Amino acid sequence: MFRKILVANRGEIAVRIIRALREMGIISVAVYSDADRAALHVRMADEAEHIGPAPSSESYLRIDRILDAAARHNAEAIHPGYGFLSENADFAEACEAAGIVFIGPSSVAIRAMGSKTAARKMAIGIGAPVVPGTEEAVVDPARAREVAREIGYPVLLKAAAGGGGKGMRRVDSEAALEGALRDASSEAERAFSDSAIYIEKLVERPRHIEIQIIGDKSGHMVHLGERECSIQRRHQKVIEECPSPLVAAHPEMRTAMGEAALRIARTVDYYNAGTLEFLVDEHRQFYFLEMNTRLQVEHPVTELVTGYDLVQMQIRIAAGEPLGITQEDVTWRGSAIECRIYAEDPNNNFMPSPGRMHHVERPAGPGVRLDNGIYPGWEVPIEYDPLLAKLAVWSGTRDGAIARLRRVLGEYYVSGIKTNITFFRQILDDAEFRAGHLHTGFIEEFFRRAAEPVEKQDPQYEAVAALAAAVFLLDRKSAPSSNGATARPSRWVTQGRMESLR
Amino acid sequence: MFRKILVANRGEIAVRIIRALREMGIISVAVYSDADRAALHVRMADEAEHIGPAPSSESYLRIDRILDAAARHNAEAIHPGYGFLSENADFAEACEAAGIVFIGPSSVAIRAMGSKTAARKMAIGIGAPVVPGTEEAVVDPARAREVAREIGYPVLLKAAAGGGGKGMRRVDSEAALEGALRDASSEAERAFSDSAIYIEKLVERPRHIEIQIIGDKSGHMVHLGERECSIQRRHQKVIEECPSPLVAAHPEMRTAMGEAALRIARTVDYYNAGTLEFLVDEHRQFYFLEMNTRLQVEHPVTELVTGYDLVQMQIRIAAGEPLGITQEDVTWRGSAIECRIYAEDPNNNFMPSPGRMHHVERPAGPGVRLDNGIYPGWEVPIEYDPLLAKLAVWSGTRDGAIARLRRVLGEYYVSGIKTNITFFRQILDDAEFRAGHLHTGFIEEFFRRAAEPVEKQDPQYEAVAALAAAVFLLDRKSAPSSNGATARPSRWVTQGRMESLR
Amino acid sequence: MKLNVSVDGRAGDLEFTRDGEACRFTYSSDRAAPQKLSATLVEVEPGIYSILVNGRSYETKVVQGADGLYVDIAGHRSVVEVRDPRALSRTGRDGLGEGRQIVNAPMPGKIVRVLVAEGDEVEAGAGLIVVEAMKMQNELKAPKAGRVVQLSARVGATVGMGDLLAAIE
Amino acid sequence: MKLNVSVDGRAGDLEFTRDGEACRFTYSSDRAAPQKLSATLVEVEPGIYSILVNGRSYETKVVQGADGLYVDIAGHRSVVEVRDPRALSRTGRDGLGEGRQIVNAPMPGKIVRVLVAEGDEVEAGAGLIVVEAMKMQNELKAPKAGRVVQLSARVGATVGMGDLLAAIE
Repeated sequence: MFRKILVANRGEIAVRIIRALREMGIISVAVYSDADRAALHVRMADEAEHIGPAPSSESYLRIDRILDAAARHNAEAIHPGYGFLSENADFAEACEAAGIVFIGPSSVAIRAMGSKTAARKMAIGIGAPVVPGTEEAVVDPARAREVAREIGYPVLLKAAAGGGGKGMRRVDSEAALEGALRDASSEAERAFSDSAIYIEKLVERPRHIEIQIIGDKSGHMVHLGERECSIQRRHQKVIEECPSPLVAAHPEMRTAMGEAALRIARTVDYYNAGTLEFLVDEHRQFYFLEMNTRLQVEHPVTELVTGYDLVQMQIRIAAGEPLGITQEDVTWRGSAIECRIYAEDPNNNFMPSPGRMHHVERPAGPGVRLDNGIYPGWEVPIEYDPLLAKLAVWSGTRDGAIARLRRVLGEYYVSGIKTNITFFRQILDDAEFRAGHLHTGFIEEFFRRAAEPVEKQDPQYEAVAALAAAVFLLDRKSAPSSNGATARPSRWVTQGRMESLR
Repeated sequence: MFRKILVANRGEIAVRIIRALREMGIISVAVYSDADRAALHVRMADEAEHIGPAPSSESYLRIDRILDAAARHNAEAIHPGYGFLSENADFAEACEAAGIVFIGPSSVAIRAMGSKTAARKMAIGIGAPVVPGTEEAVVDPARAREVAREIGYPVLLKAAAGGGGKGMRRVDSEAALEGALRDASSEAERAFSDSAIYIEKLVERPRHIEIQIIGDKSGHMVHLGERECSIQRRHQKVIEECPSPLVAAHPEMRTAMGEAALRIARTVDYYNAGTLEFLVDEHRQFYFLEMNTRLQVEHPVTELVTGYDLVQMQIRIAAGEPLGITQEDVTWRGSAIECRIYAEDPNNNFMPSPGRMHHVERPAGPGVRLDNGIYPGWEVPIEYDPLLAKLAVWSGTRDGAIARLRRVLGEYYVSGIKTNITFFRQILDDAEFRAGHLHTGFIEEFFRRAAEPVEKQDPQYEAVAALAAAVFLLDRKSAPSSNGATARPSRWVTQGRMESLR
Repeated sequence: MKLNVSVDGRAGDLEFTRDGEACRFTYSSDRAAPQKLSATLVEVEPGIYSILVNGRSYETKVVQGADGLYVDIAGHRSVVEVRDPRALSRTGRDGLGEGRQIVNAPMPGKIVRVLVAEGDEVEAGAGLIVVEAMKMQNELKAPKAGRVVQLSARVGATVGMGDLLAAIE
Repeated sequence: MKLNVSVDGRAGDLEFTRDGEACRFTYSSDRAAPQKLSATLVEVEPGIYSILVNGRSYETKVVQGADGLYVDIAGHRSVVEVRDPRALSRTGRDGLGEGRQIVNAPMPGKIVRVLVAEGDEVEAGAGLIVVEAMKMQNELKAPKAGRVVQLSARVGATVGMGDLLAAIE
């Protein structure tokens, strides 16, 4: 087993990997940019190395600096987490060349699956169903118009190297195409240093269901079942579950999708952890979308239901150990749901809300798992994803999990910045969500549905809120007028003035 | 199902019950003494009622005041938690009389099992093995001497109404008997308002293994397997596991003890949750000790391994719902270990260390469960048990759970008061513990074994600690001399003086 | 103590007295009839109050937000402004130039594109500036039709929340 | 900056300079040879320092304890005293009366029994007073053989940590 491993990432996933390393008795090395000297992953690691300025292109995406750090600390392996260099074949290759083990699949497999277009070809090759679209990247706007016209609107623009909704745009009409293409490719360029975009047919009201697989270097591979990630905003997952309510009602789907996933993975002699994403339409037909050749953000729900520790398995496999389990060993118990806690304002189109958090109260009690990347006093940097933490729950049933998640979201409190915590509670109360009627357009529809949130609110809230606010100001010996002042004059100030004129 | 339930307890267990009620959509009513107005259970409950001064005899043990509170808030049921009135048959009876559901067994069953001597008789009656000792309480010192002489030293004094090691004393010689008897009965009087003490043969190096049972009001009952609670200090459990390493190695024991437990419980038509405690000697013979007719402090390890929520089951059963599971449905997955975090000083005979905690850092990440009763700024009252929280972990294997528990204890930090957190890490590193060689005298032996803790410590710790301390003092602009001053003059001050004389 | 208050934009009157943990208070607003209430109030953690009002327990969290005090009770947030009537006179006039509309940075970030030039005529909703933060690009649109009379945004510049980027008249 | 320090009772010398996050320091003690070290130090939370010393990360937690500063690193606690040599003169004389031994309350609690009377002769280790806290009774024993010359403990009284309960001479 390895003596020391470098974690080439930041935030909650770096922390989660460091925790796994500590449990395995392996020394952890963190890397950090100028913006992250005081970040939690640096505080928790055994060792740490500075790798450059805040922009990820100058730090977390710099292969040379990360390999230097690994060499300086004599790290024997590198865990890339997700995002950043995790799906960069050149990085995996550079590690291999430097004699450092890359914790993930071979660079060959990454390259083969790294481009969505190539992955599609491969899937088509073995007869796996895919969504109609271009086989290669489209740069020229004129060509894009052509393609889109023949596929028919609405279409979806996607970064070939993409993931997490970066460089992704829905386009409903030709008029919007060029602007969307420009934004998408520049976003892709920034996120993945690769601006290639391709175009595909947009499946209406699809579910996003993915299959987790894991295999060792001698070809033993199993699937750990599905995750449903249909609840998305800006094409990015925010709530994930295992099992999928649809699959729970139709167990044969797990077997079918699991086998399809393993077949596709085998075409590239895949090893270590990977995820195959599928779209599922309203007739329960599934279409292969892409393969993520790395650990998935939402891996905790699979861990909670199967009982396996994916990160520790990844490390053991990378060290050459056998997988040690067969498909028959894998069982699924109960139901897990995860929320991605972001520093953002759900009521303002999920606008990022960076800043310093003053107070953080964490949920506890039965069935809670918190993968956190923050602490009280930490300031969320503007340079990176605003993911603060992942909050997951487990319970014997999906209803139990929903009730538990509601409870723990109520206990979770982060002051000083806006978060989507309250927003999640509203979704959990939604009848459609409770019924398991999910699709990737769920949130947009939810906002239309819940335009006027009918809160049956305790009438005393208003009085108590007023009292607490008054006491807060008086105890802090600060003039209410200044504290009460607002950026722009509120309806209330106007009222106040009028009253004072009487 | 109930609309509103009163929680007749405080601290972490009150919080844990309130969490269950919230998940079930039931309104929670907390009760509190003068010492607990700002306690976490009052903060978290939907409603709260003051029930008297700090001493529990004037508040949490006052049946009349608790029933008044229940009436004032229209609570339909009462959950007693553990300790306090949880095993008080008069209380259960009073609830029944007041038309309030007592969440637990019938008052008849409590009374039958409440006195250890009566319970012994019952077990003997159905041929279950018990430890030799008195069948009735002993008050008169002379009679005690007699009994002890015929049983033979060492003997154990136990509060008939007791639990949690309160009013319990090991006596090795006649000389120590009278003093021990006096202390034990006065402690028992205080803790249970019942000074009755009885005497039994002390089994050397026994394991404490208990069986969790749960049944509904129509007689359906199952056991949820064992918990090993052999790691004790002052006769009080501090580490509990499921499964027991001994039973894991000898699975037939789980069946045998489980069946014995169910047979004993059936003699009193038991329903709701209960625990039957056994001593297991070095030949794997088990002896029935006593039955706890309530929820057990260490119930979380059973929940983690079986996947059931015992508190929610208790409430559903109390509401008259069927158990809904059969013995065949019960499965055990992986391994769970719990530590009881106390405000105490392990290096000073576990002396309680009450006081205000300034900073609290909670562990997170995979496989952690924290049942907490505290928060930063909370002052541990001197009137009650110094249990701050229960920290439990789950993993696929016992080794994995030990590694995980080490990790999370490292993340857990409570400043301002002494705790046993570091002590637990030392025990987890102990070869005997890792090998699963457990017995109730483990901690005493551990201290003898680990007289000189051989820490292979980072040589830089000393330098870094000195630097941090200096920066702390300077940044707070406080004269080092005063801050460095000590209660009594340390060896160092003397050295300092000598140096200054040179 | 008598205070003018607004909760989520609704004006209300709060009158209260304190004696240690004990509080007596009356609150009335256009949608809440005056209610005399007595409570015990403890600040259990900085900005966090445990408030018991006739048997009900309210864990109340208060923090200074951009547009007033954010008060969280059971996961429900109210924005509260408090003003001492006697202080009303002290209010400055913070009206905006009527015809002119300001475009502020909605968040800290980096300006990646400026789509207009000073003096341009723009339609309401036309894209003006693209700000990127946390790898997400947000196009700021014209609040009204008119001329860009001011444009302080420069490509590549880092801006703070609320910074003035442009003005339309 | 030059300071006399003691870590877990061992004397040492600390010399250091600070420039923002950057620190250069030398530490030497009877069991640690002088080592010149450079570090970056950030107080990430009150009393919690993230200290990086040539590539190693030390999460260091400091709090004022009864007998010095408690410094926690990776779950290991050291008790540290810091003294500025120039301040040495300021130390008062805090010796104890030689023959007399004090019995302090080891914790806050309630006195439930007093087993001796003023003037009694007691053996070393004899039980003097029983204090109860958190439902646990702790018998305080005589630190030495001698006469009880002072006895301030009264049954039923509540005492604070360190309160003087008795003196033996």
